[in-house]
Amino acid sequence: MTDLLNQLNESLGHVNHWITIFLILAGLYIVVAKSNMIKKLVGLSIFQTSVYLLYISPGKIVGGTVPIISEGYAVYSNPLPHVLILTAIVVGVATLALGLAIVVRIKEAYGTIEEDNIYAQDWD
Amino acid sequence: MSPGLLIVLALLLPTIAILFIVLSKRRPNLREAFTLLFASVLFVVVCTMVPRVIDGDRPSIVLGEVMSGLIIAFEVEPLGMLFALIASSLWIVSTVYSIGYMRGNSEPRQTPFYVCFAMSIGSTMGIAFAGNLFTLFLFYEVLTLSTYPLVAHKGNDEARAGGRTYLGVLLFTSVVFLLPALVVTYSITGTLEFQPGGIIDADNGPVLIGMLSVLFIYGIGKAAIMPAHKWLPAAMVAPAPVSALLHAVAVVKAGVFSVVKVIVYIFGIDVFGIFSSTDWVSYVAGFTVLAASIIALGQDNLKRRLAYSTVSQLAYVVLAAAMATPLAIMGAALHIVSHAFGKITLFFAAGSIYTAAHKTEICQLNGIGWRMPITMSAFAIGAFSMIGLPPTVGFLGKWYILSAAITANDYLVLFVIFSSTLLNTAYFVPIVYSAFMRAEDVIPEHDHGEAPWPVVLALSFTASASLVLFFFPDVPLTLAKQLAWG
Amino acid sequence: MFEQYPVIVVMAPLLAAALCAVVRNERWCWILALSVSFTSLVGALSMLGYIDGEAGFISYALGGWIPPYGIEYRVDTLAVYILILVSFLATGVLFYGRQSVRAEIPENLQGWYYCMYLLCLCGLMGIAITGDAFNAFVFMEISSLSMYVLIALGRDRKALAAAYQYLIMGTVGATMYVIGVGLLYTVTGTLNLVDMGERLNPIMDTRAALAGMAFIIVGLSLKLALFPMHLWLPNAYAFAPSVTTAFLSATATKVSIYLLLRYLYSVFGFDFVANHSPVPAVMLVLSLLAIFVGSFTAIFQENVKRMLAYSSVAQIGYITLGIALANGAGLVGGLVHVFNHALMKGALFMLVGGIAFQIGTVRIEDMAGIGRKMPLTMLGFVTGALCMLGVPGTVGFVGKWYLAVGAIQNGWWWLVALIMISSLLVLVYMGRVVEIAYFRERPRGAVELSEPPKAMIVTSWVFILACIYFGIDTSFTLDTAESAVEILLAPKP
Amino acid sequence: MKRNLILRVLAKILIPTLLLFALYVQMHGDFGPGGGFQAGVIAAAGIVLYSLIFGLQETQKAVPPLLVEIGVPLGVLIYAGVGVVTWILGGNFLEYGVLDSHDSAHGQHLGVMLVEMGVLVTVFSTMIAIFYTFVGRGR
Amino acid sequence: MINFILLIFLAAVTLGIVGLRNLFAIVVLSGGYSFVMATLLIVMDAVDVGMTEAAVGAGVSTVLLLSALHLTSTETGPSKHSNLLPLALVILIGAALIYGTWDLPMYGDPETPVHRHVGPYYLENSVRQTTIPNVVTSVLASYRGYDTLGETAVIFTAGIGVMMLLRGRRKKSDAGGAGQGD
Repeated sequence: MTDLLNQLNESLGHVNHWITIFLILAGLYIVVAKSNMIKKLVGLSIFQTSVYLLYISPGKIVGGTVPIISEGYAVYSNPLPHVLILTAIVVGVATLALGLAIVVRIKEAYGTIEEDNIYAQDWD
Repeated sequence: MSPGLLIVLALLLPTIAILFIVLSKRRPNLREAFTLLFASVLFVVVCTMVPRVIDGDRPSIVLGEVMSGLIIAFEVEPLGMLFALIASSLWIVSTVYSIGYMRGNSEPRQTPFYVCFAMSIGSTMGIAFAGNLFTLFLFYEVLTLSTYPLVAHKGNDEARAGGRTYLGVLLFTSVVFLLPALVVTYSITGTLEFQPGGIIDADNGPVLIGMLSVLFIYGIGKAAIMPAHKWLPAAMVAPAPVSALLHAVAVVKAGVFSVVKVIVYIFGIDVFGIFSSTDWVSYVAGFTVLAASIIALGQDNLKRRLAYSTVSQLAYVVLAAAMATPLAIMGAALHIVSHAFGKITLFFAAGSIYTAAHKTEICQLNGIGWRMPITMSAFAIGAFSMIGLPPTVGFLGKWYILSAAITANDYLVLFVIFSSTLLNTAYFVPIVYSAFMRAEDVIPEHDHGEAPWPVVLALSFTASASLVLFFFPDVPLTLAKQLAWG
Repeated sequence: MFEQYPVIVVMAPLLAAALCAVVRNERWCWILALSVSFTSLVGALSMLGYIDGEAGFISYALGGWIPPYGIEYRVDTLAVYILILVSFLATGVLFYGRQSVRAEIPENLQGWYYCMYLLCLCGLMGIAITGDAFNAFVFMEISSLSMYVLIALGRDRKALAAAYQYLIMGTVGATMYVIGVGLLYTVTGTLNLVDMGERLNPIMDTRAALAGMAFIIVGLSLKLALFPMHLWLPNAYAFAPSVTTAFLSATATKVSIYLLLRYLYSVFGFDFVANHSPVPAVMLVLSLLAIFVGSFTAIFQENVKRMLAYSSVAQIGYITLGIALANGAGLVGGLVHVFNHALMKGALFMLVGGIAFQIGTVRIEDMAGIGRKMPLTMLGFVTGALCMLGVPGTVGFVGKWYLAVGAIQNGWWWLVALIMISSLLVLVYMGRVVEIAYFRERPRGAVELSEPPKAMIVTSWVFILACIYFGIDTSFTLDTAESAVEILLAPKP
Repeated sequence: MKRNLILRVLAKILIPTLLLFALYVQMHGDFGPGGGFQAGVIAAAGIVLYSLIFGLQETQKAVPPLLVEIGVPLGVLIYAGVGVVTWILGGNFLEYGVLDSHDSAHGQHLGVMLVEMGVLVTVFSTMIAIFYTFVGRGR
Repeated sequence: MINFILLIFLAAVTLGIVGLRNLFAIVVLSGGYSFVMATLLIVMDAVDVGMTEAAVGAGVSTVLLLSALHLTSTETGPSKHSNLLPLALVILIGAALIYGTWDLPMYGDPETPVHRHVGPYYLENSVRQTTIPNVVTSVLASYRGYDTLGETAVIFTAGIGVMMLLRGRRKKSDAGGAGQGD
């Protein structure tokens, strides 16, 4: 049963990548195309979050298990990507917090958080 | 005192002068005294080098290496010696002159004026003694930058526009042509040293050498080969002493000087002579000579006419240098000398007229000769020297160029010389004639005589110099010979 | 003790930053910041001495775990060159900036301002010194986040918009970098740059490696404001507080350039990048665009800081041009220009900061006639302008010369011409400011002016003089750059 | 909201549990999933919940802002401090092995616990600080 | 298999976020996104990461976003400029990514460099060298402890930064002073 799943998984290997890529692009698209500053930030965090998959999925070993050493298990997934992504998540949320703070200030200074209107106000 | 130190001293003196000038800015007399003092000391220092150089010794000093191959080094060779002599001697004279002029016209901001003046003399020394292209380029740029304030000195719109053209043209040419020329020369020869016989050997082929000649001739915008001459008339907004020293001597001579140096010590006259790909130089130069003279003919503003005559006379030197025969090179060197003395006299005269009579146009000059006899006779001498009549030093230069042209039976040059001589006569003699022979058409409201005495003193000195040098040309001649035949 | 220098130069700022956050007293924070950045400078310099003497590089195993299992600090000539540059400018700007900070930053935030400044310094140093791909990302984020704050503190509300713009573009860039590192990690299994380089060597032409390279280059180009990814830079520099601008303009982009060079030559390998990849061609086009578009836009600026910012875009173009030339001379030119441009721009922005301090604005129009009111400042500005112009005997000349020589080596005559012409554009926009400052009269009833505070003038002039000094005695910059280039071009094992 | 008994009681039960769980996550991080960061976030979540129900003043009485502001850099100081200590003890920066002269593995463990503590402090205080700031800006 | 389904979920949620105009809904969705992502990560054996993602993405981020919304506005205006250029850019990058990931090792393949080179070292030595069975923790705090220090510094930066931005001047920052003149 499991190896059947695994075969399916393998065949889906590329598809997984593609969906991941789709997520990344969707996030990026929000960042580039949308004008609302908060929505941009949401897009940004989706963009970042999706990248995590790019790291985690190669770290997975079929039949492997959580990288916590204990009797009865021989195969573990690679812990290194997990560590990197932990760091990345933290960086992501830090960026989000800072971005939101700036947006709040912008709202106070300009009365709007639509990029278009802001540039309309200050830059021709 | 070792020759190397002498060179350094020659470079330092103007700099120290700046210091003293600034310190004594509150006390004009003291300030100008300092300028005079340092000018004369500089002249003495330069003179002490002359016998050495004539004995065939080449004082030199290396100050350090900026980058691999780009060395700041100085070496005194005949032409540089000659140039330094002219510049330093004329600095004294023109200082005397400026004292009279600046006070006579109560010009503003005199201290900056003297400072920049000293600075530009310093850089001129640097150019004269430069031992390699890089050093020459360095001081060439410094000269441009330090003369810009002098040109824009008046500060009104006209002066600012003039200054912009001046800076624009000179920097553009030097950065877009001269600097690449350096880069190319460096990358094909690995050095920028001035060496007798040149450093570029003929097997670089006509194309490359022709291209280099373009980069150099137009890179040295101070030589004012058309169409790069635009800056020279523009610079005439400057006060007369500036036009006199800088645009009859220091700056323009720095230009032709560099051209001659490049042809003699970078290309080497043999290499430059071989290929027909460098002939264009003589064509353009010849054209400039005639065209400039014709334009000069049309100018009524005295200083502008002088400016265009300068353009044509500079092209003369380039023309001679481009013939690339020893005789011609000698002619070029001598012409540099003669033109320096002649033209500065003319500018002095123009300034003196402006100071005394506030006249700038030629048509106003009828009969002025009897009010200012010394000025106008000096003007006459200068004019004759320009035309090349004996007994003025102008004759020597022309004579050698002429004989060079004859021996090389180069008919183009012959034609240019003859017709330009006629043109010179045509645009100088009438001035002298009307100044003495015509009667004043209007009696000026304020009855003026000569300009202040320092002015008169200065211009009579330069005028007589152009006579004296005709009878005692030993020093210039020997130096020029050494330059041409090594 | 000495072995610890690599970590000291990075950790000292971090610890000091934490202390600043506790202390919060403007005076003490300033003293702390100044002394610490000076310490880093000393550390960096002494490492330079060590490297010249000994093995050629220092490898420091953080946590005592031998690379590639632990994070490695790898200090070679190139790294130390950047470390010196960053810490030197940080120190100089701090010494310069106290009054300016007092004037431009709200009272209760000044202590924290220095805290942020130190964090930024820490981040930049960390990027320059680390030998680990992901560690570089972490410190990149430290520096970036602190930069966003440092910029957003500008007095003008435009500063906020600029900071937001920078935050978005910067984060996108960083994430692209992470994607690239991820791809490279998947095919090599390591994060240590040296190790990665060795393992990539055989498989450099695989798709994953190529894509990884592409993403890293794009991500870093966003960070270093390579045209057309420079959009964040002008506003960020123009509206940030003077001190921020002076510091960032001189250091931030330079460090990203350093990282890019590291990847291009130490990881991907010079031979591959130069001969089997489109990088030089693309770089060439973008650099030239950067140079000309940047300079032309600079000509039409009303705001002198914005003008200088656009000129920075152009100058970065010169540096990347060195990469595009892909030969020894070109790279040396680029690297030397990294240092020299930092000096020039630092000095110029300091002087402009001084002007802003006095006349309260940075509009070029408002600078009319200040030439006589603040002669020292403007004289410095003129000298700086001459450096930018590349007059021989100034730092500006050195880089240009090498770039030109490099271009000739490739036989690109036209490029020489372009380089020279572009340098004249500097004359146009700088000349405009100078003319207004000297030949325009100060408007009637304008406030009486004097020179800015001594500390500002002195420091700016130290930098200006440095611009002259390093233009005449180029031994330090050139030797370092040349040996750095040797390291970069050394064939990989 | 303030007089809603059920919520208050629920909170009284829930919040301590959350904090305990945070503590568990912190301590158990070496054996199971978790560590300073997660613990910090969870604990912060507890405080946030508290303030949602009992209001900001109450919360700031319990967790004074000044303390929080000190906490933010404190964690970094702890973490980097450990590094400095290891280096004073003659190891490299963050080489925990030297913390225990006899058994480097044990030293490692100790070091990890310490730095996780640092992470906890910074994360917790930062989260609270940011929360306070945002909410404080509103009124 | 499972993760395939989860990925489809994620895609759907993302599309929703792209389309929606109401920020409140967007924030809630992004919270949901994080939850699904967390599950996915746990499926891939990344328990710690999953846990963190849940706590941060679904917890902290959401709280932050909501409090920001409370301070700004909850509706996005219509975006004026065309979406063609962004689309083109995004597609370009997508192409690069697909190109790059094409010959990446299959999902879960144990023979990849990732599983040969550095990773195993930790798995083999963690317990012996640090007595810590949770290798993620030991790598995080010890082998790559320096990264974690940096990460703490990042949080620190963000914390101070937010406080600087929002505790400073209140309300309208004067549009004057340095930087005037565009």
